[in-house]
Amino acid sequence: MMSALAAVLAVTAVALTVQVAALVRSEWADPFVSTAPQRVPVLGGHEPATHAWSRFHVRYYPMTLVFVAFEMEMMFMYPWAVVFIEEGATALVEMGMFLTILGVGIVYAYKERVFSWQ
Amino acid sequence: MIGTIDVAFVVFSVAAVASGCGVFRVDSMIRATYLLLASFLNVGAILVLLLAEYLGVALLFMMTAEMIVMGLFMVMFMMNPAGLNPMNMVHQPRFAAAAGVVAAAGVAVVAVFADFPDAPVDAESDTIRELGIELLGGSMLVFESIGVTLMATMVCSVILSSATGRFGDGYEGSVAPALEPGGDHRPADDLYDPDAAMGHSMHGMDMGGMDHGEMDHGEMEHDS
Amino acid sequence: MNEVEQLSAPLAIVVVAAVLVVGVYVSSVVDVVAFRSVAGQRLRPGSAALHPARVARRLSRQQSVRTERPDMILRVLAPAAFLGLAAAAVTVIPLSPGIVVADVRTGIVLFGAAQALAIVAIFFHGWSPNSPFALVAGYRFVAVALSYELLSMFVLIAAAIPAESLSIGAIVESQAGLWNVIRQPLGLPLFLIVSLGVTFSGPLDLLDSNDLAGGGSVEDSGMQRLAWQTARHAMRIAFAACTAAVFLGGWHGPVLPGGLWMALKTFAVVALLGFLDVFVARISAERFVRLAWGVLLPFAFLNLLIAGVGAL
Amino acid sequence: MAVTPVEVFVAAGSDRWHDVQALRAHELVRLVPTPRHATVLLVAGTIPASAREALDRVHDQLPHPRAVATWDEIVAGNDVVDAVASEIVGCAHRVMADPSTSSPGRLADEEPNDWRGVGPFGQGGEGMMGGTPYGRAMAMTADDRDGLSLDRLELRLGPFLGQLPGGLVADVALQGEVIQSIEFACAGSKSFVTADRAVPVARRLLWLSHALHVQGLDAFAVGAARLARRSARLDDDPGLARDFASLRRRMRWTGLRSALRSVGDRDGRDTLARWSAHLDAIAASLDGADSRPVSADGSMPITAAELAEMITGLALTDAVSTIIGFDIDVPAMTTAPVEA
Repeated sequence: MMSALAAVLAVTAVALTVQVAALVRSEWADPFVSTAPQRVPVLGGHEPATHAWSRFHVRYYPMTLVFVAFEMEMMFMYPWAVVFIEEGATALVEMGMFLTILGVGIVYAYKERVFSWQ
Repeated sequence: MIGTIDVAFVVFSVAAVASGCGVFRVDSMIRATYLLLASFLNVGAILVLLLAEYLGVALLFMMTAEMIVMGLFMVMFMMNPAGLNPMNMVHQPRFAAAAGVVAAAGVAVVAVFADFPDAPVDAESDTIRELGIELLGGSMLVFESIGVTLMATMVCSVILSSATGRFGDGYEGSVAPALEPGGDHRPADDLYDPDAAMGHSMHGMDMGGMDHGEMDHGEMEHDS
Repeated sequence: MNEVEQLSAPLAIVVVAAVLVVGVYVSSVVDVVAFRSVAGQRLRPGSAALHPARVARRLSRQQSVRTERPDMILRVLAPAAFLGLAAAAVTVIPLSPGIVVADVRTGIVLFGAAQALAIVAIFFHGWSPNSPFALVAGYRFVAVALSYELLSMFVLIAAAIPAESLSIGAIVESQAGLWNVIRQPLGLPLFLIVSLGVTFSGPLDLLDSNDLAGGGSVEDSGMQRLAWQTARHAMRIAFAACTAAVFLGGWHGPVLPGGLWMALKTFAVVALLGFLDVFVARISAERFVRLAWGVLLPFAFLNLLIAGVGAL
Repeated sequence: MAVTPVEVFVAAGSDRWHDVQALRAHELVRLVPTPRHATVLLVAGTIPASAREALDRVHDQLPHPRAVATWDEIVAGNDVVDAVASEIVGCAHRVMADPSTSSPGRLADEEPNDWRGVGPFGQGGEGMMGGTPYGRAMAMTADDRDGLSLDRLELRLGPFLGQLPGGLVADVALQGEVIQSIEFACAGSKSFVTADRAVPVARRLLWLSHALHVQGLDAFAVGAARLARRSARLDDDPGLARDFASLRRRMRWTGLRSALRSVGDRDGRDTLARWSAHLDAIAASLDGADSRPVSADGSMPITAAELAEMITGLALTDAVSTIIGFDIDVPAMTTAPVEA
């Protein structure tokens, strides 16, 4: 198990490093320097008055909260799937109940138009 | 004798602590959020080293999703979210440092003096399966009540956060809370802060920004 | 069950590198072929085959323009992490009988974690240039991503039920008799939607899209653009391979050797994703979020029920 | 010779903007949505003095090596699109062979605000939100319809933007991705109408080509541009109506209808209805072989103020779809004084 996960880590690290190296090298070796007008963000010709980074109004923020609550439940589903065949109908009924309870929450959220932009 | 696992443990631990410290050193909310995530990822790796494979990998998964959501709110509600002007991310530093030292000392005492059960896990045992059987058997009631709790969480978060709903605008018919306990409710107009809004929108395209710059720096410190 | 031998780390790196280099190249050629055939332009096989190499050569010599006060660390990290996560996702997928780069018991959880971290990498790509269009694109991608994330988890969990394991190798084994595409018919279309989302293509082309002048890539030029496109194609390969393994029986198949079957099935999914990218119009993020929670999530529940009842 | 298409960013005045879309049909040229992706900047049509600085900025935004081609300076033979395409390919090859000939920057290399060494941290900012850190101010809050006072990005979009008609300039205030206010600033005139007058079918097909590009259907945009080029040739092309019908049939399978439905509703008509009106007008004109100019029955004329009112409160993407749904005529740019 450890060696498998070590392989995952090694592969990820190598891919990441190769890409970082390529990008850093191109930054350094770039014969052209970005001038001030060149650096202006693309808006079709005009300059922005301000930096783009700002307190960005996330129009779907209630959805993210429902997502966090719903996603927690997934952690129980993975072990459940593994023992499903072993436990048979018990597993089906228990998870059915669990998901029905959560489903009520989703239906409520949908009814309250949480998934539309605020 | 020091094995690969021990080396890996030290590396991940140091990385977890270092990125945890980084959270309070950087100015950008996005960097702070994802340094916290980096810290969690290293903790997940440590859990895997402790043979809690499922728990460790699941931690990566869960914490990533959670930190994405946290990042959205951090940027939305914090002034200067990208840290273009340097700022102090630490709130009540002396008290925080003292609390941190006490907590760390407590954990260290437990780690050194507690009598831990000696029940090594067999690396080949199928912990996921055992977890599933426990979930559907002995801990069934706990599992189902978590379902109810999560549903309550969803309903509450919707009630508290959603500005619109089945019955229209969430502010319709609302009254603003009183300014002091037992006082009168303020009129519904107070839900918005028209003065603040007017003041800002008057800047228009020229974005003076100077009067905001005069705000007391100390007042604007935030914790993260 | 086949005996799976763990590859050593250097060999693992070589295998994944080979899969990704070939895969990314083929996926880029598929894009050219899909575009030209849908556009009704003449297809010249030689030209299409050399197209990615020519583009790479040109972009590697182009200037990488810096924007005003970008977050340079995140700007470099975004494509690098995206590629790294694609590579991580490939490791847990069995490539042929007995060969999986890393036979992790928590395969689908690890795959899901890579997918979740990919959202972070993509958000960095939108955030880091400090440019309005890129910022808007990055944020709306997160809305879409959080919505397809649940679908992905449900669909993979349903596939784990008959396998009695979270390892993708075991999921492939469990399809010896009947493939999941028949056993759980809703799984494949839902997972294809997820794949389109992760590679922001076709109907979910909400990141690097034309309506925002290139969206998250609006400020990318030269090596930056090349790196991002490479990572995107690598992610497409990872998801195509996962689709092939989880729904299309992986290396199961008559006559031909298992590895070849896996390659063929992966290629078929890559081609399908490439054509959908060209052929389907973008829908708005808000519509997709409503669709995902209101329609697709109930379908994912139903898929789980079908999988469960079928396994009893 | 098998080559990859040259990536071109178009900076077109409103008088040439439709014509330029015909380049989408050309195999050796690819119109890209942002100057950062382009090797060649194609300048086309009349650029008024008021847009001169914007043009120079877009020019400077192209990465090196870069070249400039000017549509109106190209001596065309039979087919202007072919002539322009070969000029573009030619200058792209020249500049890539010798990057030292890359077109130099036009605007002075000056920061928007002096920031180096200014302020307590030397980055030009002061306090939390003040000053001009790294040359620009920070966005400030403004009230929003849902009561959250969050930052407002005030942007001037256009006149040379891939997704909007050439010459269209819009002052937009964004909170999140939702448009809080928008004002169209077509130099001089405050109102414009959509092309409700009779226009040649080729122009409508060119509109379609661009509109398909914006909706993410670049391959279909090639097909529409090719039909436009065929219809612009004088000789009668009997297969044109059939090929257009075939393109329209294939468009039905792209999910475009569900993407456009109920976007930009006004008087019971949405963007899908406007598209249908355009497509019907094209089909009608191609069927009746002699009446080439088409009047867009059903596509209502609209003023800038009305359009602005329509798209206030929409997400940016829906706003772009709505604007594109009208085949907007941006005449003001060409009526403004032209720089010699």
